[in-house]
Amino acid sequence: MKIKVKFFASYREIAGRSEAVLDLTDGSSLGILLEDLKGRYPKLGSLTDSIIASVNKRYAKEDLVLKDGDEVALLPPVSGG
Amino acid sequence: MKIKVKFFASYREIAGRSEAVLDLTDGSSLGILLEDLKGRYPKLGSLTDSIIASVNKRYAKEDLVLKDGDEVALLPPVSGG
Amino acid sequence: MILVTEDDFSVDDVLKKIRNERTGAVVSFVGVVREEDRGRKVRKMEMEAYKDMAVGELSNLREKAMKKFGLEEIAIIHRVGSFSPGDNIVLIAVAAGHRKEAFAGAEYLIDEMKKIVPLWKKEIFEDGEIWVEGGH
Amino acid sequence: MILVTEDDFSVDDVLKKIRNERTGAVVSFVGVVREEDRGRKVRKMEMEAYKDMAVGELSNLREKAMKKFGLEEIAIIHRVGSFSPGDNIVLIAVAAGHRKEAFAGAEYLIDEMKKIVPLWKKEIFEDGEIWVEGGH
Repeated sequence: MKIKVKFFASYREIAGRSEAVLDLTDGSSLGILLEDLKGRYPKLGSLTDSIIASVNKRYAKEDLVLKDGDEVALLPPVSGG
Repeated sequence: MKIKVKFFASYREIAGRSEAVLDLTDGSSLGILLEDLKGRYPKLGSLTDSIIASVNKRYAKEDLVLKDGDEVALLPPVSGG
Repeated sequence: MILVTEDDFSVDDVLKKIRNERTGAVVSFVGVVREEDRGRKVRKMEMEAYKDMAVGELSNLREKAMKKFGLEEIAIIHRVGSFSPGDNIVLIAVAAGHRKEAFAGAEYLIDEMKKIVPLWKKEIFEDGEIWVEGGH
Repeated sequence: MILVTEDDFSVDDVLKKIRNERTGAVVSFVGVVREEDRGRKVRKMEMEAYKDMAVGELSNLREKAMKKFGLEEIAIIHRVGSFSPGDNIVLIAVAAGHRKEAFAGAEYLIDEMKKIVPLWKKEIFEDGEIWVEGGH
């Protein structure tokens, strides 16, 4: 299945890109996707904090099972206002 | 000595006037002025609450001694904003 | 900036005046004539001031709040005259480095103003009128 | 009214839109780029958003605050793009029957926004830049 990934702010700079499309085994969870991304982008992997992410524009936990076409975003600690 | 008196809001309506000039014995206090006014304007006299007043645009206590030319104002409970 | 006036105000204009390079937060409060008060339909509202004293008391209050909350600038405009529901009555605008002080300062100013500044509100209903006593 | 936009805003225009006949108090908060932050001179500030999600989170927050404080209406405008000291970043405006709810609602909104809405601030100094982490 194809998952669209968006990188924001410091994560965008760390990954060196703002978007990617990943091909994952059906039934993979958000946690598995995050592990995969940490492997592809070693600087992401070296982050000690756990990465907050959204799936289809809602905050999601690592055990959420993804489905084809989902949009995942990696969200650094927010600082609006 | 001459004292200028200003009446505001409900006190203006009760006294039926917005200003008066009173001739008082030198050395009279604000309290004496207020008693005098309650005598002149019986409806003011029938008020059970003590009347808050200012002298020369500052809140003043009844024992303040007035001097010629002072401006006294009778101030109902405020309700701005 | 302290004003007791018959004229309406522009919040944008006032905010422009009170901001400076240290301002990170501007909090403003606008008080408006409500159509209904305590269950009665308001037709008109009249606001009376002991103008010179009100300006003096508001200036003192401004000084006090500037120090108490470490604010950058404060503007207070209180209108007087005859108003209809929906009209602006008062504007309090506070510029500060950070939001906590700006909020605390603005709320302090409106609370204190309602206790000590010689301004009086008369509400005129379909069937009578009252002088409001004590800010609410 | 929820907007995440590059454009600046007029507080007067927004206040006009959110007031109704039950409004007695309108509280607004404007966040501004400060010239200095934690002792360093700010040259530029960049604001990035996950726009669709930010609009969604702000809409949820609006609903929550409307109910929690019994408000009449709320507007939130958050700007994105590149800014200089003195520029507006965010406007939160709350219309309510009375002032206590309006103040509480506005402060709640800005506090919550800084915790959960996907917006990121980068400060650019003379000698470097940082992504700010956590609202302050």
